This record gives sequence, structure tokens and C-alpha cells, in this order.
Amino acid sequence: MAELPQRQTDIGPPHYEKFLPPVIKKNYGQWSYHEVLSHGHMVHTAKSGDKIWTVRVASPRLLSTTTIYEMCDVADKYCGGHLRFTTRNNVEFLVSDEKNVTPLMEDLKKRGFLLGGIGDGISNIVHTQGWVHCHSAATDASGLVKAMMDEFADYFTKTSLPARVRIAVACCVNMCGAVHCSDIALVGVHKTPPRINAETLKNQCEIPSTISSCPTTAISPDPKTKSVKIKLEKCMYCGNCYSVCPSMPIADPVNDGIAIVVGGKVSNLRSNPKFSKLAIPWIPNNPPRWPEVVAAVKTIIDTYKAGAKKHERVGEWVERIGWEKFFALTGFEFKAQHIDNFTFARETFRTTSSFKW
Amino acid sequence: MAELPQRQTDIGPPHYEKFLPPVIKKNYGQWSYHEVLSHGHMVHTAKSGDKIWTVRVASPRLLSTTTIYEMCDVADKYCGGHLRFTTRNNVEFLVSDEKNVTPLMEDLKKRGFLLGGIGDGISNIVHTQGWVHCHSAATDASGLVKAMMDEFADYFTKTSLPARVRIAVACCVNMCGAVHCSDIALVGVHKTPPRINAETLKNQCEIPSTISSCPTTAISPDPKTKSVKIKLEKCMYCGNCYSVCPSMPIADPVNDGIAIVVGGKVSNLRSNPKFSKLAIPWIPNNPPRWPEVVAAVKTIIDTYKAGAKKHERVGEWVERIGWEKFFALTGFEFKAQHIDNFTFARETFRTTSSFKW
Amino acid sequence: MGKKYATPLLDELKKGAFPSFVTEIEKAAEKTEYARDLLGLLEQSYREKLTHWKHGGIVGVRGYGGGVIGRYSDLPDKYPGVAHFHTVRVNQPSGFYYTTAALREVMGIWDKYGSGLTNMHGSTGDMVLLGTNTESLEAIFAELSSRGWDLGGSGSAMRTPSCCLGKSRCEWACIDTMALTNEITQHFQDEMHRPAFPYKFKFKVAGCAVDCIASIARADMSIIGTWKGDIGIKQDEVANYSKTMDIQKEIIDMCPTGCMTYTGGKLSIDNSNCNRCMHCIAQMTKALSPGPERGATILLGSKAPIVTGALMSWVIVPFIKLEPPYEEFFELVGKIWEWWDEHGKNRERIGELIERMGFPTFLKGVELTPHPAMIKSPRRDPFFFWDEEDIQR
Amino acid sequence: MGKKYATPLLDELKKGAFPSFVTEIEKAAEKTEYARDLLGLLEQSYREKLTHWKHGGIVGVRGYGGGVIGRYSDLPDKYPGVAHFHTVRVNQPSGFYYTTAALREVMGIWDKYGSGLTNMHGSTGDMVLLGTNTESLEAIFAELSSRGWDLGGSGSAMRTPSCCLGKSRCEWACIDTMALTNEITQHFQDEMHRPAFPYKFKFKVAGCAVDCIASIARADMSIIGTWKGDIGIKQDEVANYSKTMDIQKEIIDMCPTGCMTYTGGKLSIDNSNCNRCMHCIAQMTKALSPGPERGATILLGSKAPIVTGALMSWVIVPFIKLEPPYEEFFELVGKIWEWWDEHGKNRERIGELIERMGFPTFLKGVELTPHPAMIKSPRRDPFFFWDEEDIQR
Ligand code: SRM
Ligand code: SRM
Ligand code: SRM
Ligand code: SRM
Ligand code: SF4
Ligand code: SF4
Ligand code: SF4
Ligand code: SF4
Ligand code: SF4
Ligand code: SF4
Ligand code: SF4
Ligand code: SF4
Repeated sequence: MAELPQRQTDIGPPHYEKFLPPVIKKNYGQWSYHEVLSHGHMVHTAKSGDKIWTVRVASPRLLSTTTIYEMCDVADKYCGGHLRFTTRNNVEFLVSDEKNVTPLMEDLKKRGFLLGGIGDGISNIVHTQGWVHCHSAATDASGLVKAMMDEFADYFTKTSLPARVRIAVACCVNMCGAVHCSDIALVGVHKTPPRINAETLKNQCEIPSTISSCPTTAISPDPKTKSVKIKLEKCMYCGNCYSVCPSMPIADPVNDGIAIVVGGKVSNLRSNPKFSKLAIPWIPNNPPRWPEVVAAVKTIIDTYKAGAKKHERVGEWVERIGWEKFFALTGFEFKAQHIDNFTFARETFRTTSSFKW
Repeated sequence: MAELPQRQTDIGPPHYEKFLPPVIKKNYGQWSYHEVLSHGHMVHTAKSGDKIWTVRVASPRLLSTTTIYEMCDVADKYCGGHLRFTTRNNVEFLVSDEKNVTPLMEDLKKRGFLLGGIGDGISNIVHTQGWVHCHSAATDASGLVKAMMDEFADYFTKTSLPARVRIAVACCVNMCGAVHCSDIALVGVHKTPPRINAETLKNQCEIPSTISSCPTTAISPDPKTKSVKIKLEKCMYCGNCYSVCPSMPIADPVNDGIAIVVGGKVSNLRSNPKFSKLAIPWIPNNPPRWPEVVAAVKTIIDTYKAGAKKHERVGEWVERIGWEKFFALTGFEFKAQHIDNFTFARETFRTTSSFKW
Repeated sequence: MGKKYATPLLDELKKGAFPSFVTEIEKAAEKTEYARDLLGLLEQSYREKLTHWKHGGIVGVRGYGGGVIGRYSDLPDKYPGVAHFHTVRVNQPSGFYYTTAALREVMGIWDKYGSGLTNMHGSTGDMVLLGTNTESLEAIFAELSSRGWDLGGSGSAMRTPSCCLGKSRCEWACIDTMALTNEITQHFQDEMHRPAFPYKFKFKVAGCAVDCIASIARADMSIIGTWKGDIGIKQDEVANYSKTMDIQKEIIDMCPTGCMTYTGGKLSIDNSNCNRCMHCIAQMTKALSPGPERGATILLGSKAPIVTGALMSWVIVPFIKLEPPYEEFFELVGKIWEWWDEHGKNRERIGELIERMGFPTFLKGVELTPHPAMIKSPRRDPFFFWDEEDIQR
Repeated sequence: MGKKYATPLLDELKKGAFPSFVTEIEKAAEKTEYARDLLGLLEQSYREKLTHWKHGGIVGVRGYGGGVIGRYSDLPDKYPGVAHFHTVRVNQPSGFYYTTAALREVMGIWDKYGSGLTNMHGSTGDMVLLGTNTESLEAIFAELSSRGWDLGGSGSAMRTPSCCLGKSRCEWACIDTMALTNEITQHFQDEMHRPAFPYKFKFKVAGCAVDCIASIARADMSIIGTWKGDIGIKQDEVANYSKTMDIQKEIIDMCPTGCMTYTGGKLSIDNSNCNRCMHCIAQMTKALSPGPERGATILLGSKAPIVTGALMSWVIVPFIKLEPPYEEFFELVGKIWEWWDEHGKNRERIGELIERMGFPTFLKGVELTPHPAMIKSPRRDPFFFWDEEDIQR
């Protein structure tokens, strides 16, 4: 290995200005309006009259350097070497010259890129590591995303919905995605308590912090084994103990699965940001294409599309019709698991006699 | 004392049927509609065409037998000996014969009874014992009610509001009135921790149940005195320890006072039942007429009357305009005490950037 | 009888439009020493801004554990008339209807043995006879009960149930509130008179969602009448209302579910989206009426804020027919009390217990089936329990 | 290079319209053993429905406590290429803008030392370089940092701040999100690289209430641009929109505060009742624009559900001007961290701490004044604390 260059510390990231296209630098803070031209492209017009076209393509987020080089080639050809990523991991090609827009879009299509994600449809799915990289995963993330986006690709490329439908996937309840405030989200869940490896625990884990990691105080010291024990009926399978102590593995191939939550949002438009709420507590892990999960999400989207008013997000629609109607319309079974028994349970109970039959 | 009659047990109350006017017995469950004729009287019409007129008068609830006899005299004269009390402690004279209605109302007025309480105005104030009968009282109830109802008598007898305004008074946070779901309510509050009488406590109180009575775990055993001690900064002056243990008196003439809560309701019309929320944390006890309290309630009612839509209850109005506007419009000071730090605090925090300036 | 004490502060409260409780005490003071000394004691409280009642001791009548609230003044020497000042809770008849004969009878007993002061009624619903001494209690009870009256509840017991007047005078009542309330009261006499629960338990029965008895806020079990099927509409009466009311603004726009339309003078309701809030019916009572299949929603848990905060009752049975002999209903109450008895701590209300143990656990314990009507929204955090039968081994 | 393992399950995921991560791994597998063995390991996970990663050990670069996530396979013998498979978090430039030159440079380094696989970007915002071994870490860091790149955060430290693109391309940005984000990142380099907090702390900056960076759900401190003053209205553009849009239905009826009217072709807004939700502006961007006085609302506390349930950030500063040198802002952050440091338990996020200690206590601790904008509604239960100065002695 050749001599390494001189390292530096605490320099932080490069200043963003270095990376901005000239038209953006010039019109920074002076944009006037935008027009969505298709699900795949839009144009922003500045007060000066300058314009910038954005062409957006899907990304699996897990990208090889090979593909990134190819994107760079495209950006060099049409965008003066400028591109960006979005907060939902799509790729945006930034065009300053109108005449490059169509050739760029043609070229991207020819190369197999999927144009879309702009406006009221389904954009990329925010997701996490899953079996590709995380020890904590109760399911894979990338595979779920792929299976779903294949099914819903039209909503990415061309078909509109009443409003944006933001989907997220988290492979465990640590929820590294924006799951808890998404229109629809999948989260990998366990259904069985951790198993204690008393032998390794002694050395691998700090017992007090293991005990205090448990939100339900299910864990207590086990003097006999110099380890810990779990009050099984108190365990809600959150896996927080495993995050703190590797000797308490919780993954269980047969009983791990996927919960679906719906109705969250982060934008403040119309209604306040909302938490996602449980729609289906458990669907089995069925890789590589998780057909039951995809079907359930499709049911939600179809029902939403049929029932929502224009501009109404999933959560706004559900709150307008009521959760009892949501269950009736989707046909999802209502189970004991849907009823909150956690921190703010009481606030979710129906303290009125007004509900719909 | 003469010989006592033979006691009976577990017989329960007399059957209500014995007390119903004949027209009610006949048309029981067969009423068709009602018409409010004035704040003081209304008529119900049965499917049979029969009618019953109701004339309502105010009651201080604390009634002497003398006054009750007088009411009986009136009911004998115009109502065939039938009357009832309402769930808000008003008295209703039930008239089967239309020609008795006006004479009855005239007679009642002449005798000094106050007719009213029907429809969209201020009906009687639900309240509790106060200094008249309770050891727990941080304020009086009857006096507060009298002071307020004198001020708002017109809303009882003749002037309408956008909707019913239900007022309640509780003399301590045990809240024996319907305070926690009232349009406007007053509650007697303490501001200083209980004082421990270690001498009497030993004998009068069971130490474990005294300790466990404290919602904030402020109380702990004091082995030195064989009594208990209080972590002062944890005490929220709820007085629950005093309910359990008389040796921990909490009443404090200088610092006891009145909190005002607003916006609650119990009906399910339009919006769900609502809890009342804190408007003013503390106003000094100023008997016999509590002018500051009356003025504050008047401010709320005036502001509500000016701003609410027809049929809108106080809580519906406040929620429509937002609490920030409520404070702006009433001019009430917003203080740290308004911010919840109890069980469900988190659910009250503003998790949106949308609010009004 | 002249005045025993100067009461300048209380005298202020005799002025003004609203009837005065001070005047009432003065009227009683013409008859009883209790009331005379109450005026003195109360004036002192007004002066000092301090209650002068001691923590109540336990007093009562033979064979009962409740129904009387013991009360002693802390200034017995100064105001001997109120040295004892106990309250007798007399169970009211359902709906608070009285004949003058019955009322006179009770008041007569009270004049004989008590202060001549009452609360008509207490917040729970009882006729509250305010102020007597320990010695008189047995006599009062004998006189009352021999004439068909009984005591209400107090302590850790079933409390006196109460209700709105329901079918007796209201066109909206979907259940017979007075019959049910009377039935509950009679059915559970033992539970009411001999406290054996972890804490108090209250029933309140409302004939419809208007809830004129505030049941949802003040009863451990709130029973609220409702219906299934379509709201009845009389279009001719709608037309009449349109002359005096802005139907679009006052009705259509205020319907919380947006399920109503008013076009071409015709009112229509999409009943499948109506949540039966009662707004439209209340405003247009001649034109609209509750649907045909009548019953009630049962809700559980409300109470005042001590200790973990105020609760409103929440739905545990979305719909139940409530007709005599109410077997299904009493069976359910039995199961709930059994579960409470088994798991409840001392001074823990049923609502607090359910919160502590979890609503799903409660449902299982009393064999009720989860239903979306029980919740406003499903849980948000994906932490939930499974039973052995849900697990594959 | 041919296939090292048969991957029938993963192959299924190469089909379909959406770009495939499997194809991406295969592309990298043409270059690196890491990616080749990742395919084998992942196929096994797909077969067994089980992760094959061990609990990460602590690895990193000299002088830093974070920026690298250690990861080891539990099948190192079977898939030696992923025996080590650490992640390097490279701090992205604000707004995720790149020149192709810069991107190629980073990718070149990664091809040299790593798996050739990336996440563009991680959920927090970093460029995530996915998979390398412990030995390569120092080299990667030297190559990156010598070219002007630095690592992002991990562990109990300030995490890599991120933002929406703000003023760079959006007409609604009320603050310069990219400038502020860069400023925060640079200002707190030490706090990011050397974990010394009770737990992680994240910043996210959104230019307006649309919140395209999901700050309110995913940042301990969420900074959201907003305005004071009247929304700008161009009536001629309103008229244009009226040709393609049902303004009454889509705008007026959907305004949450009901503060808009549209009569006689003229749009009016009662700005004193507008809550600045952005709905109308978003739908009619040519006609409407944020008001003149620009700044931000600061919210605190959001996080994922472990342990007491998910939180969204809540308002702690209703309005602040955010302009260089951001003194007031940095001072506030300092006070908050100090208070957290003093009171926070290990693994307790700031939001959880505030909840545990009480919001009023927090406000006092960091010297902020209570304001109705901080709450959706005041407390309901009348239990509250007073200070010594509120008491009369
Ligand atoms: C590029 C991006 C910001 C960035 O810095 O990367 C962005 C850009 C814009 N957003 Fe966004 N939003 C972006 C993520 C978000 C997010 C965050 C997220 O999804 O995690 C949200 C919040 C979603 C939520 O509430 O859960 C978001 C909610 C919106 C909305 C509000 C939708 C609503 O009705 O609630 C608008 C307004 C509109 O156009 O109606 C909007 C509008 C816009 C506009 C039109 C703003 C403008 O004037 O330029 C931009 C282009 C439109 C578009 O993409 O459809 N953007 N937008 C992000 C693109 C993500 C992607 O690849 O799909
Ligand atoms: C007599 C009484 C029942 C009883 O068994 O004693 C009663 C009787 C009626 N109520 Fe009530 N309500 C009675 C307490 C209540 C209560 C309970 C309370 O105040 O503690 C409520 C709930 C208040 C709340 O939500 O906080 C109540 C909320 C209503 C409403 C709904 C108001 C709303 O808009 O929310 C109506 C409907 C209407 O008329 O608009 C109503 C309507 C009625 C009607 C019109 C029902 C009918 O068709 O007969 C009755 C006469 C009208 C009136 O009094 O104005 N009644 N009503 C109670 C009279 C109390 C009093 O003396 O003032
Ligand atoms: C008399 C009455 C107030 C009134 O003026 O009407 C009353 C009076 C007392 N209540 Fe009550 N409560 C009365 C209805 C209520 C209600 C309202 C209701 O029942 O609809 C409530 C709120 C609803 C509830 O049950 O939560 C109520 C909630 C309490 C509490 C708080 C209980 C809790 O779990 O939060 C206490 C404290 C306790 O039980 O130790 C309490 C305790 C008391 C005591 C026994 C004081 C004590 O701690 O020993 C009071 C005796 C006062 C006295 O000297 O007569 N009282 N109490 C009401 C009963 C009259 C009746 O039988 O009709
Ligand atoms: C890489 C990344 C997911 C991704 O695929 O994008 C990630 C990956 C991990 N997260 Fe995360 N988190 C990542 C963003 C998040 C986010 C989203 C965000 O920052 O916007 C959240 C939710 C927001 C929040 O902070 O609450 C998040 C909430 C967690 C939690 C729960 C923390 C909590 O207080 O609730 C944990 C558990 C922990 O800290 O022990 C966790 C822990 C982890 C660990 C370190 C697993 C562990 O327990 O040791 C994961 C390492 C996976 C791996 O093998 O690479 N991660 N984590 C994200 C960071 C990439 C980046 O730097 O850009
Ligand atoms: S959500 Fe869980 S499994 Fe997925 S990356 Fe985060 S910590 Fe790992
Ligand atoms: S999985 Fe969660 S609930 Fe179960 S023992 Fe571990 S920390 Fe406790
Ligand atoms: S509210 Fe308090 S002071 Fe008043 S009667 Fe009830 S327990 Fe007594
Ligand atoms: S008043 Fe309440 S908070 Fe204070 S010590 Fe007594 S029980 Fe505890
Ligand atoms: S609750 Fe309903 S049934 Fe009972 S009186 Fe009120 S309106 Fe009538
Ligand atoms: S009862 Fe309520 S929800 Fe039903 S139609 Fe009438 S107003 Fe609408
Ligand atoms: S958050 Fe606001 S300023 Fe930022 S990109 Fe989205 S719309 Fe534009
Ligand atoms: S920003 Fe929102 S609240 Fe304000 S006028 Fe527009 S739609 Fe209405």
C-alpha cells in the first residue's frame, strides 16, 4: 500500500457552495415558483427569470460505485457535472439549459433509470439496513422496498394519488427510518422474548445497564447463574436488551415478522404532523417478495385512493372517516394488539359514544 | 322520644313510578318533541297529542325544609302535587293543564323564585360542600356559586348564549362536582405542602397507606419521629395524603385559592366530550364575593359570547381559535403552571410549527 | 328566634338575584340549633378563609357500612350545635321525581331529628340530609326505612346510581334510564350498603348521547343510550325549520362527520357515516329522530383527577340491548367486579386498574371481544403482547 | 468475474420495474470480495429469515470516538469477505449537492479500500460507505480527510445534521437551511467526533412548515422556517389558478383555521388567524408566498419509539431570527446540552429527559419563557408547582 496522505481532523464536510450549479448560486434565495411537469421532472423559476430543471430518478439507495460513476457520466453530459440526492434518496439531475432536458430524460430511460417521484404519488421508500448490514434486523429492508416499489412503480412514474403517500421501512423497532410518522410504514417485529445465554452474558454484558434497558422491567438479576432472568409475560419483545447486551438474542426466524402502521405525516399542511398507528400487528416474513405484505399495502393504497379527497393525506383521510371505518373498508382484522397498552394508552381509548357502525 | 317504627334494610329507594304525574305515566317513552317557550318554561308533546309543561326555577341546592315545604305547596296548587329536581339541582314544576302554566309562573315570581335555566344560557352551577360541610375544602362552594350566579342571573333568566355554558365548582381537587368536564369550572387549590403533626400521626394514620397515597412519591418514612417526611419540592399540594391521614393538614388561609379551568363538556354533540383545561392557576380566596374570580369568569363568558358561532360550546370555540388566541383575547397571563407536567404531559406539547401569532 | 351570631360576611350573600343559601340556613336556624351554630361557624370560616370541619370519623347505622358521612367541627365548644354534623345520604328515586306527599314525609323526619338543611341533591344523586348527631342516626334510619326510603352509598362500595329522566319526558331516550337505574339499585343493595370493593364504583345512565347526567365524566360505568339504523326524517318539518333556521350553517356544516346534505329543500343523511352525535336531532327535534334499533353503549372508567389524572369513561361494549331482566348486563357487571376485586389495589378505581394492567388484559379478563369502537385510534408504538397460541413453536 | 454463490432468492429481486439493490451488489461483486460474499451471506439470510451479523464491536479511527459502525458476520469462515464489514459514515455536504468530480473522488477511495457499496444516503444524512475491514479504516480516513471530507457522527454524540435544500432551489425557504446546517456541523466538530453526551443528539433543519427533511419526527432539535406578517397575494395569479382549480374546495375549505375567503374572484386572508400551515401556499405557489419577516420555530425532542414511545419535537422557541453568526442560537444549544448533561441518565434522549423532569422545569433550567405556542392545550389536572416567590409567608 502506498504512503497515505496527511490526515486532518475536525474539518467537517466540504462547504456546499462548492457543489452548487451556477444558476443556483446566482439565484440562491431568489426562487419565485415551480411547476411540476411530470412525475419525473419539474422546473423552478427565479425572480430573475432564470430557470432550473430537475429530473428525478429512483435509487435503491444501496448503490454500487459503478452505478454512481454512471450517474456522474450522465450529469457530466447534461448537467455541467451537477447532481444531488434527495432527502428520500432519489437522485436529481439539475439542468440549467432547457434544451438538455429531453435528451437527458431519454438517455436516462435508455440506461434503465426509472424517472419519477415528484408530486402526488409514491416516492422512494425511506428504509434501513436489514439483513444487509444490521445485527438487530427482524426482517430485511431492501428486499421489502424492492418488492413494494415494483408493485407500486406506476405511482412513482406516472399515476397520481390524492396526495403524497410516504412509505418507510424499518427492520426493527429501533426504527432508523421515519416509520413513526409515515403514511404507511413497515416495521420488523419480534413475537418471542430474548433467549439468555448465561455463559456469555457474564462477560459480555453489564448487568445493571441490561436490567435498566428494559422498558417493562421484565429483566431482573439471576444470582444463581450470575446472569439475568426475564419475566416472560412482561416482555413485549422490543429487543432493547439485545441492543445493550449481545447475549440476549431475540431474532426468531419463525415468529419474526412485519407490522404495518399507517396514517402518519410530518408536514404541517392542513393538519398537524401525526404518528402512524397500527393497522396490522404481524405478517410473516416471506422473502424474497413478501407477497402478503405487498398485498396488504396495496389494499391500503387502493382504499385510500378510492376514498380520499384531493390533497388529503392517508392520515387525514383515516381521521375523517374514523378508524372503525378504516378497519371495515380494508377488511383488516381488529385484534387486541391494536389496543394500546403502552405509555399513552389512555389517550387512545374512545371516550365518547360517537362512532360509526 | 316515642317508640321507633320497625326498621327495614336493603329495600332501596321507592319505585319512581309512584311519583310520576299521570300524563307522564300515560305517555312514558312516547314523547314526540319539545318546544322551549322561554328560559323558564318549555312544553313536551307526546305522540298521543298530550302535553306536559315544565316550569323551572333556580335552587341554591342547599335548601331548608321550609323552602321545600313551600315548593310542595306550589306544586300542590298547580301540578297535582308533582315536581322534580334536575341533574343540575334546579326544581321543575310539572304542569298537565295548560291553564295552570301562567298562574304558576306568576305565583313563583311573586314568591321570589327565579325562573330560568332552560336552553342556551347558564343553568345552575353544579357544586359541592365547601366550608359548609367538608374538612377538605380549600374554598367555599355555595358562596362562590351565589356570587357568580348573581352576576350571571340574566343568562339564567332571559339572555341567550351561543350554546349552553355549564359551570361547576369544586372546593378541592377531589372534585366532587363535574369540574373536569365543564365549560367553566372553579376548583379550590392549595399552594403549600401539608404540615406534618408527627405526634398525632403515629396514632391516627397508617404509615404505609399514607406513603402510598402520594401520587408524586413525595412522602417517605421518617424513622426519627416514627412518622413521615415530605420532600417539599416534589409536593404538588394535591391533599391526597390529608384525605388518608388527618395529621397532615394542608389548608392554608393565605395561600389557598381558586383555579379556573375551561372548555370541557360531556355531551357528544358535534365534538367528543372534552376535559376542561387550566385557564388561571390561582386567584386568592376573597370571600364573601370573590370579585376577582367573578371578573375572570365574566371575561371568559364575554369573550366567548363575542367570538363563538351559534351552537358552539366554550371548548369548541377555544379549539377552533386555538389556546394561544384564548390567552390573547382574554388577556390572561400564560405561566409555567399552564404547561402540563403530569401523567399525560407529553400529549399536550405543541408538536407542530403551526400556531397563530 | 333571633340571631345567635353576627354574620356580616354571610349577610352579603343574601343580596342579589339568585336564591341565597344563607337565607336557607337562616330559615332552618329558626327551627334548629344545628343551623344556628352553622351560621356562626361558617361566618368564622369566611373570616379566616379556613374550613372548621375535622376529618370525618366513621359513624353509621346498624348493619350498614355506608350511607352516612361523619362530620365533627373543630370548634365544638364554641359552636356546640355543630359539634356533630353528620350527613345522611338518602337514595333518591330514579329521575328525581317526587310527590309533595313523599317529600313532606322525608322533610318531616328531618325536621324531627336533623338540621332542617338538605342538598337536593348531592353530586352523586342522593338526597343529602345535612347535619345531625350520632345518636339520631338509628332513629332517622328507622323512620325513613319504615316509610320505604333507604340509604345511598358511601365508602368503598357501589354508590347510588343515577340517571337522566329518559323516557319519562324526553323524546330522544333510547333506553329506559329510570327503569334500569332502579333495577341496578335494587339488584345491588348489598354491594351498596356494605363496602367490600377496592374503592367506590358509580353508575350513571343517560338516555342518549346528549348525556344530561354527565355519565361519561362521573361514573365508573357510564351507560349511554343509542341506536342502529337510519335517523328518522320528516321532510315537511325540515321545511318548517328552514323558515327559522339556516339549515346549511347550523346543521349541515356542523355535522361532525359531514354525512348530511341539504339540497333542493331535501335533507339526506348518509347514515353509514353518521356517528350518532345527536347534534342534528337536538336542533331539529320535530324533524329528526333516533334510528329504530335501540340500545346502549357501555363505557367504563371515569373519575376525578386524584391520583393519576381525571378520566372519562371509554367504550367497552359498543352496543347492548337493555331490556328486562338485563341478564347479560348484570353478568357483565359481575365479571368486571370480580376482575377488579382480584387485581385492584386499595383505593384504585376500575379505570385506573385497567390503565395499569392494560385494556387488552381487561378485555380478556372479562371476556369481551376487541372492537374498533373501543378506541379513538390504534396504538402507535409497535410494542404488543402475544399469547402462547399466537406463537409457532 | 462469475458468481461465487447460487442466489435463487435474491435473483427474484432483480426482476421488476424498480432499480434492484441485488443488481447493485452484483455490480460491486465484479470488483470486490466483500460484495461477492455479501451475496452469499444475504442469500442465506433470505433462506433462513435471520440476520447473520453479530453485535458490532467498537472500531474507529484515531482520535475519534465515532463515525464508524463496527460489523462482523457470524459466519466468518463461510463468508470470509464479510468477516469484517464496517460502515464508514462520511458527513454529507448540506443539501446533498455534489459535483461529479467530488463524487468520483470519494467513490474512488471506496473502490480502493472498501466493498464498492454505499448508501446514498443514510437515514441521518451521511454518505454511508458500506463494508470494509478494521485495517483499512485509518487509510480511508487519511484519504478522505486529506481531500476535505470528514466523518459523521455515531454513538452518544451530536449526530450529522441535515436539512432540506432550502433557499438553493425552493421558493418557500424562510431560512437558509444549508448555511445553518453547515454552520452547526462546523461549530460542533468536537461534539460530533468525541461522544460525551448521555445519548445521541440530532439536528434537522427545514426551510418551512412543509418539512421536507422530516425534522419534526427525527431530530432532537428540529428547526423549521416560518414567518411573521401577511402572506403575499398576487390576485392576478389567483385568477389564473381559478381556471384549473376549484379554489373554494381545494383551498378555502381545506384551510385548517378557516381564515380564508374567496369572493368575487378575490382571495383574502385573515392573517391574524392563519397558523402558517403552508397548505394554500403549496397549492398556489405562483399566487401566494410566505410573509415578510422570516425566521424559524425551534422544536425539541423527537425520536424513535424505544423506550417510552415515539416522540415528535415540540415548540420551545416560537420564533427566532436565524442569521449569522447565530449567536443566540448557539447559546441556547449550549444551555440545553448543559442541562441535559447535568440531569440526563445514560441513554436518555433530551425529549425523554424533559418529559421525566417536566417541561416547566426544563424551561426554567435553560431560561426560556413559557409561551402558549409551546402547547396544544393547557394542562387538565389542577396539580402544579409553585416557587417560593409565589407563596405568601
Ligand atoms: C427534494 C425534496 C427536498 C430535499 O431537500 O431533498 C423535496 C422537494 C420539494 N417538496 Fe417536499 N421534498 C422532499 C421531501 C419531502 C418530505 C420528507 C419525506 O418525505 O421524508 C415531505 C414530508 C412528507 C410527510 O409529510 O410525511 C415533503 C412534503 C412536501 C409537501 C407536503 C405534502 C402534504 O400535502 O403534506 C409539499 C407541498 C406540495 O407540493 O403539495 C412538498 C413540496 C416540495 C417542493 C414542491 C418544494 C418546492 O417548492 O420546491 C419540492 C419539489 C416537489 C417534489 O419533490 O414533489 N413537499 N417533501 C425532497 C424530495 C424527496 C423525494 O425524493 O421524494
Ligand atoms: C332536565 C335535564 C335532565 C334531567 O334528568 O334532569 C335536561 C333536560 C334536557 N336537556 Fe339536557 N338536561 C339536563 C342536563 C344536561 C347536562 C348535564 C349537566 O349539565 O351536567 C348536559 C350536558 C352538558 C355538557 O355537555 O357539559 C345537557 C346537555 C344538553 C344538550 C347538549 C348541549 C350541547 O350543545 O352540547 C341538549 C341539546 C339541546 O337542547 O341543544 C340538551 C337538551 C335537553 C332537553 C331539550 C331534552 C328533551 O328533549 O327533553 C331537555 C330540556 C332542555 C333544557 O333543560 O334546556 N341537554 N343537559 C337536565 C337539566 C339540568 C338543568 O337544570 O339545567
Ligand atoms: C356530598 C358530595 C359533594 C356534594 O356536595 O354533592 C361529596 C362529598 C365528599 N366527597 Fe365526593 N362527594 C360527592 C360526589 C362526588 C363526585 C361526583 C359524582 O359522584 O358524580 C365525585 C367525582 C366523580 C368520582 O367519583 O371520581 C367525587 C369525588 C370524590 C373523591 C375523589 C375520588 C377519586 O377517585 O378521584 C373523593 C376522595 C376520596 O374518595 O377519598 C371524595 C370524597 C368526598 C368526601 C367524603 C371527603 C372525604 O375525603 O372524606 C366528601 C364529604 C363531604 C361532606 O362533608 O359531606 N369525593 N365525589 C357528593 C356525594 C353526594 C351524593 O351522595 O349524592
Ligand atoms: C445506518 C442507519 C440506518 C440506515 O440504513 O440509514 C442506522 C443504523 C443503525 N442504527 Fe439508527 N441508524 C440510522 C438512522 C437512525 C434514525 C433516523 C435519523 O437519524 O433520522 C433513527 C430514528 C431517529 C432517532 O434518532 O430516534 C435511528 C434510531 C436508532 C435507535 C433508536 C434510538 C432511540 O433513542 O430510540 C437505535 C438504538 C440505539 O441507539 O441503541 C439505533 C441504532 C442503530 C444501529 C447502530 C444498531 C445498534 O443498535 O447498534 C444501526 C447500525 C446498522 C448498521 O449495521 O449499519 N438507531 N437511527 C442510519 C444512520 C445513517 C446515517 O448516519 O446517515
Ligand atoms: S431499524 Fe433496527 S435493524 Fe434496521 S438498521 Fe436500525 S437498528 Fe438496525
Ligand atoms: S425484549 Fe424488551 S421487553 Fe423484552 S426483556 Fe428485552 S428489553 Fe425487556
Ligand atoms: S370537592 Fe373536596 S372539599 Fe369539596 S366536598 Fe368534595 S372532597 Fe370535600
Ligand atoms: S399533598 Fe399530594 S403531592 Fe403533596 S405530599 Fe400530600 S399526597 Fe403528596
Ligand atoms: S340524556 Fe338524552 S334522553 Fe336523557 S334527558 Fe338528555 S336528551 Fe333526553
Ligand atoms: S347525528 Fe351527528 S353525525 Fe349523525 S347526521 Fe346528525 S349531526 Fe351528523
Ligand atoms: S421544507 Fe420547505 S423550504 Fe425546505 S424544500 Fe421543503 S418546501 Fe422547500
Ligand atoms: S397557511 Fe394554512 S392556515 Fe394560513 S391561510 Fe394558508 S391554508 Fe390557511
